Amino acid sequence: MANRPQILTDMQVSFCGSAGDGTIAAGDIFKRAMAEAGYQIIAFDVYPPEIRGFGKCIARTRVTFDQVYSLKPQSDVLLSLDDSHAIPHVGEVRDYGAVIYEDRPMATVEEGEHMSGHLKPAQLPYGVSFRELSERATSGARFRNIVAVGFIAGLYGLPRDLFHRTIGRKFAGKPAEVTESNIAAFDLGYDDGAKTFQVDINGFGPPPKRKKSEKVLMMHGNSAVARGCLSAKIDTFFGYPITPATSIMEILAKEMPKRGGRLLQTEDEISAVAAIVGAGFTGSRSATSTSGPGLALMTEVMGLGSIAEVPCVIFVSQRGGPSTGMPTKTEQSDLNLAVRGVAGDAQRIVLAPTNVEGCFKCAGIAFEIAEKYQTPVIVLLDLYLSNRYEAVALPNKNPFKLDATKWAKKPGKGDAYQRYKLTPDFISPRAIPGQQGMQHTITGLEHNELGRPNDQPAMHEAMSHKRHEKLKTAINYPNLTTSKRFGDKGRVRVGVLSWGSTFGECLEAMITVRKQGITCSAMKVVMISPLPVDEISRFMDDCDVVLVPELNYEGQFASIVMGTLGRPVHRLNRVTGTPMAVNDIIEEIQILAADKPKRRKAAE
Amino acid sequence: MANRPQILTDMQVSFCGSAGDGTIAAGDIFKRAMAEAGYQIIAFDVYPPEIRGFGKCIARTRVTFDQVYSLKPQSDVLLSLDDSHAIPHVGEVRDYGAVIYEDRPMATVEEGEHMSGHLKPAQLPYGVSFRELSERATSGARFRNIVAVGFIAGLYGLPRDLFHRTIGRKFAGKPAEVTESNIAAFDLGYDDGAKTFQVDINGFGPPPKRKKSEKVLMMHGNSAVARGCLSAKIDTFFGYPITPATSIMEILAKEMPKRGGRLLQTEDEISAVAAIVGAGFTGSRSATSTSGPGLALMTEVMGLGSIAEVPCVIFVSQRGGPSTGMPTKTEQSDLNLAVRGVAGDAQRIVLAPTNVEGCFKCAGIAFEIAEKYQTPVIVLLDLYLSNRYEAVALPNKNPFKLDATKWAKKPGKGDAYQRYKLTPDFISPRAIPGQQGMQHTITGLEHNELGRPNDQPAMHEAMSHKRHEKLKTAINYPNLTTSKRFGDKGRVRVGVLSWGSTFGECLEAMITVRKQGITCSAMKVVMISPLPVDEISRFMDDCDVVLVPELNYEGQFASIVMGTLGRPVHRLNRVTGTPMAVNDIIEEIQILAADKPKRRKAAE
Amino acid sequence: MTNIGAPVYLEEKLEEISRSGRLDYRSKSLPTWCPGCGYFSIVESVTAALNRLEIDPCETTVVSGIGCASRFPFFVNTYGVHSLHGRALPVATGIKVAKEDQTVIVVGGDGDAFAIGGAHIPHAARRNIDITYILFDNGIYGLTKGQASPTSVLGFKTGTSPFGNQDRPLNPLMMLLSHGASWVGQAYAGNPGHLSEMICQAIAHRGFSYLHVLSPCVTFDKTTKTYKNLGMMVRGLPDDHDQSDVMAAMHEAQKTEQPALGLFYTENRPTLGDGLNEISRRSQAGS
Amino acid sequence: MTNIGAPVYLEEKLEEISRSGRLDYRSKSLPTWCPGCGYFSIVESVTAALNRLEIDPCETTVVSGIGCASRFPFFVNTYGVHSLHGRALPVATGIKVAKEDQTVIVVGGDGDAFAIGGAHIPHAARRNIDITYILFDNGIYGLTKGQASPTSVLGFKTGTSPFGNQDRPLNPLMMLLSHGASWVGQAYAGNPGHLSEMICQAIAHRGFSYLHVLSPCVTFDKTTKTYKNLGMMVRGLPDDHDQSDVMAAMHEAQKTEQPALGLFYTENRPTLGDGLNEISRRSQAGS
Ligand SMILES: Cc1ncc(C[n+]2csc(CCOP(=O)(O)OP(=O)(O)O)c2C)c(N)n1
Ligand SMILES: Cc1ncc(C[n+]2csc(CCOP(=O)(O)OP(=O)(O)O)c2C)c(N)n1
Ligand code: SF4
Ligand code: SF4
Ligand SMILES: [Mg+2]
Ligand SMILES: [Mg+2]
Repeated sequence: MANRPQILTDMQVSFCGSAGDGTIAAGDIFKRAMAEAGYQIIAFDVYPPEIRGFGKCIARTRVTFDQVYSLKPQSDVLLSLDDSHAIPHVGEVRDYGAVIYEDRPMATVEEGEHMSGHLKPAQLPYGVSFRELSERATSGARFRNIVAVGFIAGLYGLPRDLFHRTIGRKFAGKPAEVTESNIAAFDLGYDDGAKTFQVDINGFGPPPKRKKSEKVLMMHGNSAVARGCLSAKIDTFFGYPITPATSIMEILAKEMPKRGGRLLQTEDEISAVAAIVGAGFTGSRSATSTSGPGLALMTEVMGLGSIAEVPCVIFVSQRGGPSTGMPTKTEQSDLNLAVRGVAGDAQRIVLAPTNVEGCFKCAGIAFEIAEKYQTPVIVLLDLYLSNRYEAVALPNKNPFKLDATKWAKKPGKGDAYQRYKLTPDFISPRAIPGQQGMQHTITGLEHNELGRPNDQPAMHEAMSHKRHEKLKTAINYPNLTTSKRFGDKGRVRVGVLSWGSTFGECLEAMITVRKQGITCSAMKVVMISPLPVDEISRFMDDCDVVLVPELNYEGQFASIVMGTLGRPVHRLNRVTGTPMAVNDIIEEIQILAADKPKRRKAAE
Repeated sequence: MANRPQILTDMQVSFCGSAGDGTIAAGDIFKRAMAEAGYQIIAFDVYPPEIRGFGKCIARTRVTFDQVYSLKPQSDVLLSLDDSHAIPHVGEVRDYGAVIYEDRPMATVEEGEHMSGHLKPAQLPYGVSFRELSERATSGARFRNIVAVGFIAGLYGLPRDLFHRTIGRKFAGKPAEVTESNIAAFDLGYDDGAKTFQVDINGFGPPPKRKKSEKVLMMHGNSAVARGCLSAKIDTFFGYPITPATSIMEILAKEMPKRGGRLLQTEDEISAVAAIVGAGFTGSRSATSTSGPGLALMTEVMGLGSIAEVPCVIFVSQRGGPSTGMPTKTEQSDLNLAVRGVAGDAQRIVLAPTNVEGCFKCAGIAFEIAEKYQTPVIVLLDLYLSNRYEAVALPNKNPFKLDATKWAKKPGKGDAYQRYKLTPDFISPRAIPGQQGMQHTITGLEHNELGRPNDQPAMHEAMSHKRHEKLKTAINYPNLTTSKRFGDKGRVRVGVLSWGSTFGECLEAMITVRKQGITCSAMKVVMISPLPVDEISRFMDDCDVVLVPELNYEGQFASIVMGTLGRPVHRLNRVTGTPMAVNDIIEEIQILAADKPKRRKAAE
Repeated sequence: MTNIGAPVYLEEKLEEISRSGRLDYRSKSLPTWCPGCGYFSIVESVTAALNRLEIDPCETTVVSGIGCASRFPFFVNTYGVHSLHGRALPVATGIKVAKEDQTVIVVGGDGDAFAIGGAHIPHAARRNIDITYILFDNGIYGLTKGQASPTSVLGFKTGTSPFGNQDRPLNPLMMLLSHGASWVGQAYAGNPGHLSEMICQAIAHRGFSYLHVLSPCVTFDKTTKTYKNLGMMVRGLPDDHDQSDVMAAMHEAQKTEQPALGLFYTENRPTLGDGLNEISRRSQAGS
Repeated sequence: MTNIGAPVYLEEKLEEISRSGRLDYRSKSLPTWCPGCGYFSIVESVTAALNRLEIDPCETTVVSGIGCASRFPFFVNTYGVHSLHGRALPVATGIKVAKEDQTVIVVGGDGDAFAIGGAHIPHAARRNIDITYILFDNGIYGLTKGQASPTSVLGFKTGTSPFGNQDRPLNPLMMLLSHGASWVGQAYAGNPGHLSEMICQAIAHRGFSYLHVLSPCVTFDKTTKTYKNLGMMVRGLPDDHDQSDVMAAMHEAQKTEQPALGLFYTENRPTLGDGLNEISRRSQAGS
């Protein structure tokens, strides 16, 4: 009983069922209502790979008072809409947590296939008649999922009208009966939950108050990217659908035309990236979005963007690879391709946000950086981040610069405009079609300052130097945190160096081990290329050992860090297709902390 | 006078002129005659990027008694067919070397534009009337280049009939007058050269005798690749033209049909690589060839080859990058793309031969390895190696295994064939279309042992492990030298770690600095991926400092080594579009050798 | 021909099928398509055709790209390649060039073929490679949950065209005829008898055969290419249609409002394999 | 029309040109093509057309891929993108969508267009994007020194077809007509007067215009599409040819033995820009 909390301030609910059960929809209503109330939210759904079919769906939502960075390894509530899918997940419910299941399933259930037989001793069982309640409310079993949401709300004494509003909004476009049936089902569930034995006796505390200067919105990574684009006043978008990036394009398809922007679905990814290079050449703020397979097709054109020095933005949401791989699973294994997948010496700018708010920021800043440094910029997400919901506080004022270009002056009479002028800051003043007297041709051939083909040694050396030095200066771009250290200052036993969506789990792990007395810091690296070498070096100087947890097999970020700095790190790699377990990181830190300070052959 | 050699045993001749002058043809006759005589040859031509036009051509040939590994930084003879192009190259002629030029140019030459005004004091000038001699022989100026070859042959007292034979063979298909005119022009040049002041008084020594068990042939890297393919009994080839890889395909287009092979020019590089994956699936020995831009397009399909475990071979000849870059210049900058340019965790086998003989071997072995490990194999050349001529001793017996496949047995009744069976050696026994009862579908989705889509964590972990471990075992493939150390044994002051065409220059540099008293070894790495980690580690353990010279800006191989081993190396990078100067490597070794033994911040 | 029957599902015909021997051509994996998807009748027709033509499963390779349609190879018991989005044709080209005696069938969706795979079709057609291409046209991207495809009708609202598709759809039959395909036909998933017959003919044709199959996506298209709409639109080719007249074929292919089912055009000419053999012959003859 | 003149080079016309104002459209880089290459007359005609249509050089962008033909943008004084092999059309699409008021001209070779770039043409045509595509057809890969192209004739011996090309050439005009291009014409580099006229019309057309220009490669094709052969083959379109009849256009396009010069087909229909504007309008109207 010692473990049992008095007031719950951090609740994680998992809905689990098959695709036809409305599992995801139930999770959606729950998280929207809680976000609306003002709580912090992190939520992530897991789908089956088939369109239809009866694969397993899990919708997990964590609701907290203060900001947290990842889902918890253990949920407080597991709600099963289909026991055959949910039984394997019983183990992830904490002691004295609730397991809620159908009491009176339609068909007779085989021995051992009913949830009640699988609960662990300290878990609290709640058998509920979802089907019967649904039928009572609406004369059909279709609303079992809504009954379930109602039951949880009742169980925790959450405000009924909050949910009514959310349900109303969700079905706003539909006939009034739809909303009514849903509310009826919700209420029956609620009543049932409210009158049962209360799981956390003091209930769930009230949400924190908000600042007036921000709008708090619940959204997933892809919608945050779309919002970032809109805030940065994106002009054109060209894309080709691919999981898990498609929703970026689908949101923009709805929103851009309203603001005068133009979006075109192209015939493939090669055309999409070629079109943004064309658009970028004209001064348009242009972007595309894709996943690993599409990025593989884009590498040739991105090389053109680098040498021709054209601003454009590529959003990449990674999924399980290689090849078609695991389209509905998460992974961080397209990093090599993003950073090094290009013919010739063409360094790229690659940004990797670590949470949903970061998706918004990186998306907007990407346009600034692309313009300022005249180069393609990749913003690298993954399925976990693309689909993960968080309550994000957006600034009321647009935080992005709407023009970051260094413009050229019209050349004097008789002088030609030099598109690739060699300058002290390595950036050549720009001109775009329509400007008089500045006509020029950009090219993928090595060229002189005028842009004419030129393959002389000194010219290629000078231009290679320019292109690389230019990007290095991007590390100091004023409006962007390219890396940041958290946790203990000064010398530490273990340093966790992390990127992308996995950083949330690293942060949670770091916080936990510090409580256990291990000195530890975690550094997130947002600019993966060019790498903020100095900051990382200083961080590594402070750490006895450095751990790099990543969701890929090869330790791709670890190799990039070692390849750039020539110093060893420890790899921690998982390829389960799911977010990294915080406990795995904690364990690895504990092992490293217990080990002798000097471990030489660390690189393997 | 001290420097002047008594018998010349190592002669380097450079022909220089514009594209219309027959510069390359002159070099070609010279090197063929000398190879025919039995000398060792290294030759490399530099072309202008335009089809026509009047850009500079240089044809350099080094003729030696014993094997050497690169061109010399200084030529013994510079023959100018166009002074405006050749004057900048006077500096690369050694003291007491010969500079041969047109004595009576057609047009009056401006002050300062005639070669005679640019010679250095110790160089020996030979003004010759190429044009007049050509006109005398053939009543036209077209044969100036042949007169020039004759002059050099006469000057050095080389056998006249040797050249007559070579000329005869070169024009074998043409009308008899063509050969006659060329021989007449040659003879007039020869007579003129023979009666002039002799540059190296004791002439050029006779060639070494040959072993009977080998054929010595002069060929360039691309033709060696084609020969390797033919020896390995290539079945199918699919390709798309691109400089500098096209000649591989053009040679095979002539030779494969004679042997029952099939070659198809596809609509692009994506189709080419997709077709070799299709062909490889059927058990066909199949290959394609391309350069950086084409390789960029191939990355998606190559990822399919990796996960679907299909054998196929991709020859890549690198040129100056990024993007269209410098199509007629050499560079080693597609390494990142070859090794890391793929979506997801898909390691590849990448072989990089270091000389023309190596091109033959790697080409043939690539088919064995692809079959044995069921995976795409990249063989990485560059323009320098593709176009460089060497006299190569080919074994009379075919050195390649014609079947390296681990075949499956027909499954028992009721059992299904498991295409991706997990086995102790990580290789799944193979079956191919046409075999009864072994039907299966290969896929780019993650799959179970049967090849059915499966994205469960344990399956993806097992299959990722299988695919990576399988490749690691390739490092020990019996018939292939994946790395090799040369020079001093045991502890050395400086180690040179090198790959690809640049290794020849590294070897020359290593030999030179050892004569200067610096302990030094050079290691060539032929298998770039997976990296022979143990050998490289041991080598690095022996070296105070390790230098990695490469023809790219970023130090791509250096990063791969550091990224894999977590140990620092020194980079030496050149992006001139030309082979690396041996002197640059020597200088760098000298600096490193003179420095304090421990240099910590070496990685930059 | 105007009397288009209702869709037919496997279950109903199980008895008949197991007697016929067709089941040898079915794999143990059941199709994962949505119930009612037009694709079920295509897999049924392909296995029936292979059975009727007595082609050994091990002598057949089915190649696909990516999409709902492209899941097809998993559901038949032949050799198969589930390749990449848009790349089925070049993979199949490699297979056929390497192993002339395999029966090679390519299947895939409208997006796979005419969007990302568009560069490959003209070349398969002009080379007259001896493979059968069965195109599943549902006018939408099914697998990625409903975006416009190159054959989506004007005005169609989808995830990427929320205000209605503005890009005029391509006319695949016209295109294939203009590329020089040597066998061009059209069928409808809602008319499985005719479909089956066409698939048989297409496989039997020596050279590149292109069969366009209209097939509703019941999940993401509730308004345009539905069974109801297509059923009312399709018709037969005119009785006097001359299958050797390419201009006549184009004339019929123009009428997209009333798609005609049947064989539009066929001709006999040397295949890619014939051409490659000719090259071998010449090379060995010394020229 | 049967009276095709000799090729005309810049030098000869220098006097006339400098008076005309055309030179403002020429860059300071002289073409690097082989002397006698058909491409010289195309650059001359394009500058003349821009001059005649009074389009400001700074309001024009010329986009190309890679190849001899694709060197073109360096030789004119407009904005230009010398992009990648096969990618000129999608780059141009980006430019036009982003900046509707630019005059966008795409140039490139037969390989660039119909081999590696083949996926893009149908979509530019069906969307009716308002750009002009001038295709330089020499039936060979020039820049890579002579390999077969998708328009190489049967039997042509090249570096990659040493025993004679066995792949039937594509028929670009048929293809473009089948894709729904709204302006399709053909010209010949050896008839610069007519070429110039056609380029003018193509640029003036509102929508996607495709001009196929037959142009000899004097260096790598000494036997098939030479000035001599082409000069004897080309003819005019019949006097009564109806430019609004797509079937008539196809009928003429079939006669590849006697390529017709002139405007095969033209229609007026909404452009891609019109469609995008319509979407904006609807979205702002709230549906
Ligand atoms: C390179 C690449 N781009 C995009 C995708 C995502 N994708 C998978 S299937 C598909 C379209 C499917 O449409 P269609 O070909 O018509 O087949 P259907 O699903 O309708 O049968 C797309 C865009 C992918 N897998 N690979
Ligand atoms: C991706 C890629 N593949 C191949 C090449 C090599 N390449 C350059 S131009 C060309 C073909 C040129 O032929 P065409 O388009 O007909 O133009 P032409 O030179 O005849 O004017 C090829 C294959 C390339 N630059 N990029
Ligand atoms: S989504 Fe459409 S095409 Fe895909 S299986 Fe379902 S009904 Fe068929
Ligand atoms: S190679 Fe042919 S196409 Fe290229 S410039 Fe020369 S003549 Fe013209
Ligand atoms: Mg479809
Ligand atoms: Mg061409």
